[in-house]
Amino acid sequence: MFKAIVYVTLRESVIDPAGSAVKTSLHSLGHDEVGDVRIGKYIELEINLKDRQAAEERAQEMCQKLLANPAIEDYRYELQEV
Amino acid sequence: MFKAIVYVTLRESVIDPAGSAVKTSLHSLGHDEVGDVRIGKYIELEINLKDRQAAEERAQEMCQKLLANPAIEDYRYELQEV
Amino acid sequence: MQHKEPTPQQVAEQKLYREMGLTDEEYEKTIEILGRQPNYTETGIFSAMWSEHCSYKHSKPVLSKFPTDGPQVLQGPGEGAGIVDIGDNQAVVFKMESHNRPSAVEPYEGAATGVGGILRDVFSMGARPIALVNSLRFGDLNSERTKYLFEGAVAGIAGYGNSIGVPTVAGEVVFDPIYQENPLVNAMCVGLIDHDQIQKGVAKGIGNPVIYAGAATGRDGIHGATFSSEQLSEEAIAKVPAVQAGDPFLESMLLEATLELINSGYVVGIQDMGAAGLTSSSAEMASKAGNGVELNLDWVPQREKDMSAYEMMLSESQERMLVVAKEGTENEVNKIFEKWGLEAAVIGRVTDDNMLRVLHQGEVKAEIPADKLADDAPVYHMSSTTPAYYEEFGKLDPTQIEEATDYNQTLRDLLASPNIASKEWAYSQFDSTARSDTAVGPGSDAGVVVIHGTRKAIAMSADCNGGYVYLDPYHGGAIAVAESTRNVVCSGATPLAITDNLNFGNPQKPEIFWQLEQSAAGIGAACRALNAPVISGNVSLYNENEGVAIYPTPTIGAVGLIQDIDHITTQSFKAEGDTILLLGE
Amino acid sequence: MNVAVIVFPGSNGSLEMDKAVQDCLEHKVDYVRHTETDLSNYDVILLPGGATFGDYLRPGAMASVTPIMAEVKQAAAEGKLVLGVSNGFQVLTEAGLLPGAFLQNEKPKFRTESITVKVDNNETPFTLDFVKEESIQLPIAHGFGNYYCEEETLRRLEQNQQIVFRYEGQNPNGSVAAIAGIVNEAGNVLGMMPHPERATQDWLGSVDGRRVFTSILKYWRDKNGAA
Ligand SMILES: Nc1ncnc2c1ncn2[C@@H]1O[C@H](COP(=O)(O)OP(=O)(O)O)[C@@H](O)[C@H]1O
Repeated sequence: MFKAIVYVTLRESVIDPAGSAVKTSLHSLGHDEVGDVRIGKYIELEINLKDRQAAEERAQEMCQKLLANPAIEDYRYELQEV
Repeated sequence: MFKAIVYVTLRESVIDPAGSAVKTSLHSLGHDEVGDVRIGKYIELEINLKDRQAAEERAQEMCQKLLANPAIEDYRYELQEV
Repeated sequence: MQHKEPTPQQVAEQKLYREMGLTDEEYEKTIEILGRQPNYTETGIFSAMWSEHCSYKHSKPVLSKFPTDGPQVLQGPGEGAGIVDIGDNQAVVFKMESHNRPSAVEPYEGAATGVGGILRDVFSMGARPIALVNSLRFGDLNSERTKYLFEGAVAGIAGYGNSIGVPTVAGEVVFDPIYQENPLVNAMCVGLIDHDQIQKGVAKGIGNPVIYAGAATGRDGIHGATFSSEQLSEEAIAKVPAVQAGDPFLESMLLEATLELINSGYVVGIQDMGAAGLTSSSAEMASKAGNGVELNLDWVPQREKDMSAYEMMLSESQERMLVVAKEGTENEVNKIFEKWGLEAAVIGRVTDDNMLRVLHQGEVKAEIPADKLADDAPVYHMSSTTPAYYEEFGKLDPTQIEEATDYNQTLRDLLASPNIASKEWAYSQFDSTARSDTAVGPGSDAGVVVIHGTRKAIAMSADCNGGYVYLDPYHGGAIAVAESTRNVVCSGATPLAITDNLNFGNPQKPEIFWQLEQSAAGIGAACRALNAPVISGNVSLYNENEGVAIYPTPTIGAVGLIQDIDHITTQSFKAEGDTILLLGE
Repeated sequence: MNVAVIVFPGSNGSLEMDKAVQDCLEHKVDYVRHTETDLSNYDVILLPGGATFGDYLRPGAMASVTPIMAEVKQAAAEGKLVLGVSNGFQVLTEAGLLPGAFLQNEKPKFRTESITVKVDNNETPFTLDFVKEESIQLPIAHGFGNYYCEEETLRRLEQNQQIVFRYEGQNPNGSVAAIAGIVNEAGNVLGMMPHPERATQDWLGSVDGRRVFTSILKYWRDKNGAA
């Protein structure tokens, strides 16, 4: 059994409206120390497979097919044995 | 200068509609190996402060006040010097 | 791990029932009904069913004074929502609900699940929701907290309603410091139904299966019903493990499945699991049919591990329905839910012994006469006293009020008030054009949606001026009805009926009860005068903070019928040279 | 002309499409669920608005990987007309039938409004009944309408006249080049964020949307002889 942790982030060239809005709110709360804010996704998936290699492949596939949109997003993932 | 990476996740007792929908979708794509899916946020913030202790405090404060909603979410963060 | 539950003796000795919201007398009454001390689960069940939210124990005597009849009324108060005839075998179904407490804790989810709940009330009657309306009260808009709550609630209403595809076509927003700690989030839904599709929440037919459908049960919102009937204290907030969160996607599947199911003819009764979830839906359905229900909680779809009977019976997990189907149709019913990607399970049967019996892990966890539980809640006739402030104001001599010196400035001040300024910031976030039937969206007097395939349209509006009601509850209540129906009339409609949400302080205080009584009398009088009976509604009491109550705010939702779309009128001046007339005094 | 309206879970705009086709063309539509695997009978395929799969993860993402989408791609390749509105547009980009992707609105809130749209290209099968550069009035209702694509893609879209509709005056969501609607290179797949199907009656505030549907019928008639 593995747990895959997938990080999906907007590509650098892509603006992040939610991130900018959070930045503005933080400034208005007095957090002037805050510079850029970027909001991505943190996805935890249970993968019921014994073999790390297989789990790796499946995770990769899920990211490409569904979890991230290559037109705007990057992804990376970690596998933890559980 | 620091970069704070904030992980915001739904508390365990709170339903995660997005996670369940993604799980169902992955299953129908043939990813039967997938168990539970939980989707959280991965927030990167620039903090323009020199002192780690101060940056730490500010990050903590931002999480409590805005970035996470204590009624339904948990958070943790890491500080990286940049 | 099973939790160690207090024994019946401990419940009695340590007066644990008080924590759940039962008074000593009420607890005594449960012993009388059962002929023994209730166990922990039973105590929880009684306290939920006898909360104000489910039993209306303080407001029943007041509500009974509303006119509820009329030739147009097909279903008055008592079911999930009221129903009014609009001719041609069609009817409109509507109701208003509050989600004040949850919205004060978590505004997004609180408001979102408020919308989800009122939608279920309407579609569990067999109606397709065609419009949403809301009525919001928040504190001083200059406070950060108010901004957070208001923005969250608006986003939550949008998040849920837009996702389901039901347009939000009208509403109101008022800011006043009196609502600072007790914001009000009232949501109203209007649905459309053919007469022959009307469903009731009854558990008829001995042996018929009781089917659970929708989201799996978790520990969310346990004791929400009692919580929402208590004053909001720090403890109360801590007592709730987590506020309920909503899943509008699941709800839209549940909506389609429910309507398909009702169409199929397999259903005998159906009810939304709202406040006090499984408890109130099963007890009410059994009691209405004069039957009993036996539930086996082992079969309830569960989202969390090791849930106790107490937790399952009181969970307020959202997006769930309880269905009583004809015996032998279990598979067909299941197929319909499956088609919509929903979980469904037979969790019990209708019985002839009048009992709500709850089994869990081979043990009987509760056994209570269903009718006593649902209908024998204590009813309190509270004493009422005219408040001192009212007497005081009565002495006021209006001629002594200083006249404004600079009318231009006064006008500017008025226009700058957030209460008069445009509410577009809020309503532009609501999808008001979904379903493609909206003739008039937010921004005019009433929202108007056309009944597709006919020339008819339905107008609706929600209104209340809490300040007026505070100053003079009787006339303030009447004014709320007049305003709401006037908005409907100005749009070209004849008022059909109203729904209401009575938001008040602690009714155990005679001054508050007086407000409730007086305003209800005013509402009733106005309804009679306007031939607009009350066909549904909701009560939200204990809206107090540190002993200070909100303004009495009986929100009125009026619905009217426009016979021909050519008669739809809107607020704006249309063309240069048009004549302007002033009607009334 | 056989018209299919694709119904994904959460496609609550399917009824709107149905009504628009009935009202504008007096044509019936068939609802085709996301699990089906045959669209060969249809000439026109409509992807309605709504919130497919709750708009979770990314709007349109989960719908784009359902079985029916293989058929939609096939139909598009055969030159059949495919129209995606609002969430349907998002499904088309997620499925790769149209380039680009959607971000949250620049002001990250849902927004409902009647807006002015300019018809940039009136030579597509969906815009024959419009005049070039004509300004029309259509409602929008979306939270993720901020169209994004790389510069290179934008250049190609401009060159090939694939930009069909642009927001005029104020850009309601921050879309690149004020893009409100685009077609694929072949011109038979249109995605648009504003809702033509919600602008089909005077009492809805605009009838400009009707001409998207009448254009489709006109194109089909020209191509197939009579009705
Ligand atoms: N929360 C809301 N949701 C939807 N529409 C709203 C909301 N608040 C105000 N509106 C709309 O804005 C318009 C003006 O509201 P309001 O200021 O209460 O007007 P009035 O006092 O004339 O009834 C109405 O059309 C109303 O429906």
